[in-house]
Amino acid sequence: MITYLEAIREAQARALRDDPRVYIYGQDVGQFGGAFKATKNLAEEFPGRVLDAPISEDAIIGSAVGAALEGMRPIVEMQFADFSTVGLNQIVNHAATMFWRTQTPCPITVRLPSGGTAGAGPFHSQSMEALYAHYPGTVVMTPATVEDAYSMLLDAVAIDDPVIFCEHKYLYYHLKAEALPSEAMPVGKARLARPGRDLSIVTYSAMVHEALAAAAELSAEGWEVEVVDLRTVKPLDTDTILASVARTGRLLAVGEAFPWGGVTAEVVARVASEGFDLLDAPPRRLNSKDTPVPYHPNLWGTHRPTARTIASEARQLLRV
Amino acid sequence: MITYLEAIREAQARALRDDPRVYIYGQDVGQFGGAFKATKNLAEEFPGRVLDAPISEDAIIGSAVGAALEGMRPIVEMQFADFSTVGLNQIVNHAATMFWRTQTPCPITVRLPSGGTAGAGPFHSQSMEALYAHYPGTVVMTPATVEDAYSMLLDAVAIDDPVIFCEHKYLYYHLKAEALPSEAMPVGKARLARPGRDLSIVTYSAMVHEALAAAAELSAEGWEVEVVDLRTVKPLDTDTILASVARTGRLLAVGEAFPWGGVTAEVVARVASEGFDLLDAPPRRLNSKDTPVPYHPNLWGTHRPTARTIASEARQLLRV
Amino acid sequence: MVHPAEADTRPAHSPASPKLFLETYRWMLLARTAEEKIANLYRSGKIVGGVFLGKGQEALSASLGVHLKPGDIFAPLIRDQAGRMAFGESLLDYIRTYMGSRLGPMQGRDGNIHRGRPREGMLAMISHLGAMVPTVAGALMARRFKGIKGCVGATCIGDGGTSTGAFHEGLNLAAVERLPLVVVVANNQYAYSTPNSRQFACSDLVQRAVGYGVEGHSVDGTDLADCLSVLGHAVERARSGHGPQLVVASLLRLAGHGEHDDAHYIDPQLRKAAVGRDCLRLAEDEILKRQWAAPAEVEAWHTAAQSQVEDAVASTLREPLPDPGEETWQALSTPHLNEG
Amino acid sequence: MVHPAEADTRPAHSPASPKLFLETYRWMLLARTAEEKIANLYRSGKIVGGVFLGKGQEALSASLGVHLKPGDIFAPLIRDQAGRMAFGESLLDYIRTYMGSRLGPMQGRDGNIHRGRPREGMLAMISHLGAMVPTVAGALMARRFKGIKGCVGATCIGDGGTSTGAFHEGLNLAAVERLPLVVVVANNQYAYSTPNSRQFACSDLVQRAVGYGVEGHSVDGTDLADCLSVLGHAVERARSGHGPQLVVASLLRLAGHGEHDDAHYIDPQLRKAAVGRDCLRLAEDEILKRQWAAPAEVEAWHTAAQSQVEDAVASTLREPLPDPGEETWQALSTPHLNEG
Ligand SMILES: Cc1ncc(C[n+]2csc(CCOP(=O)(O)OP(=O)(O)O)c2C)c(N)n1
Ligand SMILES: Cc1ncc(C[n+]2csc(CCOP(=O)(O)OP(=O)(O)O)c2C)c(N)n1
Ligand SMILES: [Mg+2]
Ligand SMILES: [Mg+2]
Repeated sequence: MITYLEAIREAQARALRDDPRVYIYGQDVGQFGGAFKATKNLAEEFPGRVLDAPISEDAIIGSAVGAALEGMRPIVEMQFADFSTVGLNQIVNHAATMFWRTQTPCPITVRLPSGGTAGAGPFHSQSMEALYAHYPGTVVMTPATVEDAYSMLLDAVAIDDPVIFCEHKYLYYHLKAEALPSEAMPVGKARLARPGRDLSIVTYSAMVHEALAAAAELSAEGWEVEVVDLRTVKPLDTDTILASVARTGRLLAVGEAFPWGGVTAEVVARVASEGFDLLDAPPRRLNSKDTPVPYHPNLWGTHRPTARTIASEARQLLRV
Repeated sequence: MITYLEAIREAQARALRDDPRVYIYGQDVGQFGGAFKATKNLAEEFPGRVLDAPISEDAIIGSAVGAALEGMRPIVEMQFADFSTVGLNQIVNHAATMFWRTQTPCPITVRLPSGGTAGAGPFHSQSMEALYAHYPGTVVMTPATVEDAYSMLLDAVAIDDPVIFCEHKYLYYHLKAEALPSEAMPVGKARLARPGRDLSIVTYSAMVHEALAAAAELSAEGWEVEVVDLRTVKPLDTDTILASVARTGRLLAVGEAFPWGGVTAEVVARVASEGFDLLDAPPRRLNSKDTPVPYHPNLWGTHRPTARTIASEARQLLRV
Repeated sequence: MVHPAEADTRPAHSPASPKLFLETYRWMLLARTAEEKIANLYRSGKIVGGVFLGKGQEALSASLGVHLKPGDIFAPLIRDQAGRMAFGESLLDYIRTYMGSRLGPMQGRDGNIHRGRPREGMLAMISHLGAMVPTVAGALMARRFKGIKGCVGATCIGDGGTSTGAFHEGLNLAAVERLPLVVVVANNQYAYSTPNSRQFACSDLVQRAVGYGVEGHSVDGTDLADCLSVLGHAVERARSGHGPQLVVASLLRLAGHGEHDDAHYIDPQLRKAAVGRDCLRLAEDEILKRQWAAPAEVEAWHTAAQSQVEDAVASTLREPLPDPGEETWQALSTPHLNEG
Repeated sequence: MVHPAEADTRPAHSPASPKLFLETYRWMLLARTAEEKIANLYRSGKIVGGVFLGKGQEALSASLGVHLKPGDIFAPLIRDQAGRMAFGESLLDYIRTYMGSRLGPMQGRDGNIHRGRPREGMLAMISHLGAMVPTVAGALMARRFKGIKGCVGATCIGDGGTSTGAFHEGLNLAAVERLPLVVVVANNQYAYSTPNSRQFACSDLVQRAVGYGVEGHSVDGTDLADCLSVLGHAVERARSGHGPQLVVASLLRLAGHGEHDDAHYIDPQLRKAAVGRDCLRLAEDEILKRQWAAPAEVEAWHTAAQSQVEDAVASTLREPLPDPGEETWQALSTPHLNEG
């Protein structure tokens, strides 16, 4: 059995092994193996290619941009996604504008340990995909499975453009698979995580599993709920979303991020404009509440969507 | 006649005059009066209360947070909205979380000279409202008129919460009014900029004027297009938007910002979920293109929505 | 040791009085005792989230706290339990926040070290390192605007935190404004697992003072007497109008980065070196050696601290936990501007 | 003047040869001539957007440029026209970018000073000050990974830019990695309208070097001989493995912040002081005084520069402007991952 976290480690090991242009840079990623052990033993296996960085997110990303221009393929680990606010400028204004401005690709991968876990609080729980997806010039990945964590990280390193890789901390240990995948879906394609006919839940990252649990619950009630795992939120696979809504006529977009804007707004807006006639009922959204992510599990459990709240939202939508 | 820019200056003068807790901090805002002259003569009129800051956006905002905690009402000017990426962390993670975490209000006003002008290029043209609105804990204002520039800035200073004040550089000199307003709409309420019955264009900031021009053009063709000026994009006045769509049955959301996520996605998503049955046709969005804002006017004119492209989008929607 | 940025600092500073030494020692002791209790609770699964200790850094932190006065501003960081208490944070605030009590200052919305009471001059740190430096500077600008004189603002940071842009921008801004800001750098040789050699390249962080045009001070963070005297001096310099003060302490973190961490990466040589001595033990030895208190008295202080902590934990255990149904879920203080 | 961070810098550095002096002078002259032309075009409304000149800073900038070699990396800033040319940027790249020609390196997508050819080691600055410092550091890390030795990376920044977090983080990172990075600070006394006194509080920015553990150098930015010798030395130190070099030049911007700005805020005393001298004029005087060239020859160089510039402008005027219909509107290099 291999965990989501181990898959991320393995993908990095393979990238380092297969491509001499790859190196890893971030706080405590070296000897220590990273705050979450996503780079465990990599410093020993690949001497000189897995380097501890100072507490300087802006400079970490800035240096990766420079190295990418010189033909390297840096993988940068932010210790928590939340700290990438301090490196955001180099991502959105430098890495993401590079190709368009200079026709020079900027292949950096920024790993963001994302999302909430119990007791992590406002500054170690954020889901920042919307910020990076809003700016032109990045690919934003949000893997929900062990297989995708592995193969999409390899894709991220291979792509000639800046990739924001939002890996979910809740899935690190909770999610296990039998083995690493030998093949993968193309980048930018969403996945049908569960087929259905009554309602489409479109979601990504950890919420895929909450949605699947909700679908299982609803299936006991006789509803067949389809779950679409977006995999990348930019580009967004509108075709797959529309095909699903064409089958079900009902859309519930679910995300763990804050409610204003973001993935669920984009999904609903696209379906409303491009697939209006497919909808048999008003589309719905379920996001976190509009406050910082609470520390205490009692609050956190209510702040983010869960299988229970997704199921209840779905039930209401199914009744329309 | 008073310009949009002068209105901003006057609002600051009045805030300084009426409230000893107000001070202004930002690069070149002192003797020099600011890069755009929005603080012209204020340093002389209010000695010691209009201070030049070092090139340190993070520290500028951070210091405003500290001063707000001590009961001051700082107005901070970013030289261009685009540079606020470097101060974003202090806005979204410090100012915006303060009240919820500590029950202590954090009344700072961050002025962001926003939006595109000819020849300004990728780093002096951005519209960043979506980034700040996505995070809980801020009010995001996007005034479109001289009157609103004045009264909303006074509101911003008066509100006990962090306000991101997105003032549009294109309107600075282009927009003039007879006089400063003596009364104003409440914060958080959208305005009917032009009544109509065939289609609602929901927009904000400089795009209000492009939309009005488009509406005028369409009126010559016999269409009555309603234009809603959002005024604040967070909170978003869903009621007014829905009331408009209830009248017209057709929605076109227009924004100058990048296409993924953002205000137009939020507007369309809300109308689709809360006003689905009001819609007689699929809602549409018009945003900038998904590249950095181009420098050359030939490109810039195509990158952002204009009266022409809005009118053409509206025509298509009216024909459905 | 004083490194004048320009010229005019005072030649020397006076040793702390036995009274102050003992008072500070007792804050150190209370902090250590409370932290050990929280660490125990953590090990028995009673704390959700991380636990971060200031073990080994109490002399430095408490010495800062005792030199601050009511009306001063303090933005402590991760390892400032002792300084918080010395400045006036209640033991209950500490226990309640770690245990998630709804009655704590953070009401379960935030936890562990992320707590404060801004209205009482005790700022609530955000995690992003360096962020509190400009914030305290701004609070001091506010005091100046309001015409309040003689106050000081202090904040703490680690060797790792000095690499942040926020630290640089904040200290520079404070220097330009010549604010009464004291920035205390606890150089505990590591930032999480990262040693100084991967964090900065100067031979001593105090060398940065001159580049900011502020006064710099070095201090032995394991030695309470030195901490009291240097911090006392630095706070006094700030208070008397000599602008920002940068204090750099040498010490070692005598715990993991958090209680999940066994700190195996710490160089054993450092543990054995002077920098690795336990400041609390040293202070206690000093007290006994100088006969400022009898062994039984010291023992009684330990017991008193212990029961104070046990009482606080016991009463907190009876308190309600946060209830999502009673939570306002409102991020803005202006009620009608909240969405959803 | 050399400020060793630790100990082992070389005692002195050799004066520039007449040949190098003349070569550098001619780059200065070409830059000045080209900038005057662009300023004229701006005044007659032929340039869209801002125009930013390096007038008064040519000696410093060109001295850096001539000491860089093909294969080195250069991230110039706002006022580095002379250094760009000396490093190898073509006059046409300059003119085309300012005039928005579709054939320029930025194709009208970006303009004025925001240009470069990263594949040729000439990075294209973004506006956010400080951002290029870590970027060049990263490019040098790449060189090290690839086993390339003997190269140098250089970047320029203003007095104001030193207040950014990016500058601090980038220089510190470079110091930790001991990269061959040269950071040239042009202290032209103002950041836009903001004087040094509102920007930093140290008496000289070169004092920051020791705090980063890098070698620091002061230079008179108005004096070409000094610039050549100090920059030559600093570049050589970086190239030969002595880690990052911080060069701080004193000079004055002899133009507005941009051509829209009359720079009325500049202290008249500074204009009259040594720092306000025109480096180009001084260099020319020196050439004539030392008889390294005859007046007629210098005159001919002026004429040559003039016609070179006129030719470039004339040919650029015949070039196509950007056409939105032919623009790809794709921000990603991977075609199928672009949206919309
Ligand atoms: C901007 C930022 N980046 C990363 C982190 C994650 N982080 C938390 S503590 C820590 C190490 C801090 O080291 P130091 O400043 O030396 O303090 P110490 O823990 O040694 O007391 C890191 C990297 C953070 N909190 N903020
Ligand atoms: C992070 C950031 N904030 C603000 C600006 C706006 N800005 C452009 S140039 C400038 C002044 C720069 O001064 P200095 O660094 O001394 O360079 P100089 O213009 O004097 O050459 C400012 C504030 C910017 N480019 N980047
Ligand atoms: Mg440390
Ligand atoms: Mg300058």
